[in-house]
Amino acid sequence: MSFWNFWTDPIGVADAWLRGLFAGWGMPEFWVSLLVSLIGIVVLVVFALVLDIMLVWVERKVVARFQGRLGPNRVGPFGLFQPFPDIVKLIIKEDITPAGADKVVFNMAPVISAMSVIILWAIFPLAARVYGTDLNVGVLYLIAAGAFGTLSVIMAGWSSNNKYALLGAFRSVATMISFEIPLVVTLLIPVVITGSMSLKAISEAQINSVPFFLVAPLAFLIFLISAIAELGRSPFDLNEGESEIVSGFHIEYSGMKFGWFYAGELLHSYTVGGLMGILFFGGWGWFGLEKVLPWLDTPFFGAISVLGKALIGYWIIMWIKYTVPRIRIDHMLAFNWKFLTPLSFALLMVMAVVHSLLKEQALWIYVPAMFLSNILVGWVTLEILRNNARQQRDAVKTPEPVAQH
Amino acid sequence: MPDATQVMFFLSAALILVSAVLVVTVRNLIHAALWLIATLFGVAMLYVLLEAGFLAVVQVVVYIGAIAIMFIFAVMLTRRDLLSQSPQTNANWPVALGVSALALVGIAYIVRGFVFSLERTPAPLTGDTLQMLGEALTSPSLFVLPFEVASVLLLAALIGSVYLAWNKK
Amino acid sequence: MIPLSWYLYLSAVLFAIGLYGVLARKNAIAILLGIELMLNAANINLVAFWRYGDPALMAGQVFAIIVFAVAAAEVAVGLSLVISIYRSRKTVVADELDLMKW
Amino acid sequence: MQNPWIYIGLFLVIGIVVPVAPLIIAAVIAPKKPNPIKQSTYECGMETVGDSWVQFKAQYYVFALAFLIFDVETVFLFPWALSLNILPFFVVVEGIIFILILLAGLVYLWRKGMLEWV
Repeated sequence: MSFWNFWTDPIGVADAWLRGLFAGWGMPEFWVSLLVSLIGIVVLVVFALVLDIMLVWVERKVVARFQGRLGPNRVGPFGLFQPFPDIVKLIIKEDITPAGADKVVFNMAPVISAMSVIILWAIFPLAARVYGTDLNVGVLYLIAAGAFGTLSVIMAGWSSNNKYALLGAFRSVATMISFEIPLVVTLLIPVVITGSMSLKAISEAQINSVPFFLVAPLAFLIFLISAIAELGRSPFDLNEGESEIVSGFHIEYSGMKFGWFYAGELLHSYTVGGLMGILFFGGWGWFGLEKVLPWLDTPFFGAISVLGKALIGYWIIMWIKYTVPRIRIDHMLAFNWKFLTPLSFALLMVMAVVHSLLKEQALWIYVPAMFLSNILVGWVTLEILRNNARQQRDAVKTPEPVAQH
Repeated sequence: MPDATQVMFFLSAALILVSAVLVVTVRNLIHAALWLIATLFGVAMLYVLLEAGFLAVVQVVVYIGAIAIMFIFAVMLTRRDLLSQSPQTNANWPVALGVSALALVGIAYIVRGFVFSLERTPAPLTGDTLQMLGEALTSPSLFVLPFEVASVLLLAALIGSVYLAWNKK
Repeated sequence: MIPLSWYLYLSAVLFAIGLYGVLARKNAIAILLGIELMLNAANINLVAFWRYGDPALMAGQVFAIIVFAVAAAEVAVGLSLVISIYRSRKTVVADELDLMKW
Repeated sequence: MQNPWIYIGLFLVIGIVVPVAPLIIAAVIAPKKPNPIKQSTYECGMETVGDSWVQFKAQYYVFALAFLIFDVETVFLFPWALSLNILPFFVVVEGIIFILILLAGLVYLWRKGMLEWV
């Protein structure tokens, strides 16, 4: 029966086995639990990084398809092993530190950038009993990790002693901090609905009722837009702006240090896709299918569900990136402060009111009411925008005929 | 032999004190701001030791994610004299050293003379402190007034500071 | 087990360092950095007293959050003042800002 | 692990060690042949003129200020959001008053044209 135990609770079985093993060696209790968690963390981080390596291939292959090219197709089947020579190249490449750079800060920036993404996986729930840890302030922890990302950008830009790098860093930070406000407010909405900040509790609440994209579709849309801006991906890739500032804050980086910025961005996009799955698409659930097919309700298939949702989210982010052109910085900041921020606060207020009025009601009243309140807020917003556009059109008078006299 | 929490306390205390001293002594102001971030992170570690996880995360979000970034922005906007090679302390820094040493001795004297026992063990936490915090902030018999007043304070700070920083032309 | 007095002494030292920064630094932004250290010292005390007093009373944590708001307001207004002065006088050295001496 | 914060602490340490390891390997095996041309600041092939510390628009700072204030506001809103499920309806009204007071600030900035990218 040991195999069946492993199938239903892999982490628990591995944990018990390792604990028994180390205790058999005569280790004290404290060191055993420390060592076991350390092994768990290393496995989790290595898993995330292997995923990251595969993401390089996915990204290159998908962008090639979007642009009508073949993409990597020489190394291995479908070019699947292409990332490995890439990594070897990055490691054996000469690392150039520009003259006048602040060396310590310059070298710390890529490490902090990678760290800010890797630590997100500490609270990433893959299944009911497969997760790093269940933090009761999980949602805020995500924002705190993002704070380190902002910090790394400004450190890289300042220490490079390069005008383009500094300009790119300023644009990047302006984007990241501006769009953090609607991001945080939409993160508040699942917290309002579940009354908990733990990602595991939020996933469980969705599995027991309905996925939150049915309860708060508008919140999901705002989250998607501001998360893309937070990632600095197109159409919000002002920090890169190849034609003006070449590649932004990491322009002076080469070799593996550049590699960490690149890998960090890919893993961050994928992780944000996963967070969309966890916060709005029911975490490790299969949209109620697991109630019909009980074998889907096992940790292995739960992890497949989360990672698959993450991949779909990642694909949507890539789709937007390779389709939409870049937005000018004044438009982008105006879009955030004059549209997204007021809209997200209005949505939060409406949803808080509807939620507290209807939280005792049955699911079939609660969910449609919440959904309709979202649609209502969206419709009012669209009406206001349409009115505004009409006024602007009327303000521009019809030009007088030139050949009047 | 110190136990694990004591070791953590010493580590974070060392981080806080060393980086705080560097904040007030290094010449390069960007470095001072980065050392401030190290200090703030150490304080967040202390909050974790005090079982105030919410405050630890908020410390990182507000101080490292916002306030430290503001300092770096401000240093970059007021460039030039910040990186001058001249000493960054004013003429009467020995007086300042004396005054702060005096303040330290005074506070330490007061702490020593506390009437209640300082060596008691903290009571174990019961219930969900996060939810208790939410209730305390919103219940009319407790702190709902400070909660709303904080909003007014932030409003005043927003309008005042943007008015000051805005380039009027 | 960590005695309460350790936290209080630590925060006293941090407060003294911050005070030194405020009094001895030339640059107005560096003075604000010192004030941040002092506010953090106060916050350590508040949270420590919450933990070692009655944890059912959330006053300590609520005050700590209010201190976060005060610190943010202080930084926002303080740095804006520095920038606005820099714009008109091209300096941020506190000693040279002697407009209001008399 | 009983205390999740021990786990988070370990994760932070691993999160630093893992990115550092390839950098150390690279530093050992990568060639090092620096010369002044190679190390000069990149500027599309031009010689750099003047300081890299260019003057920035103060507008960046205005947006950072607005961010700072709203960031602190959301910190207050998280405990409020957690208590909605267990407390009566007037708590929602308190939170809405809190949000509206701060949105008034945003409206003020908008009206005065301080959110424009001049």
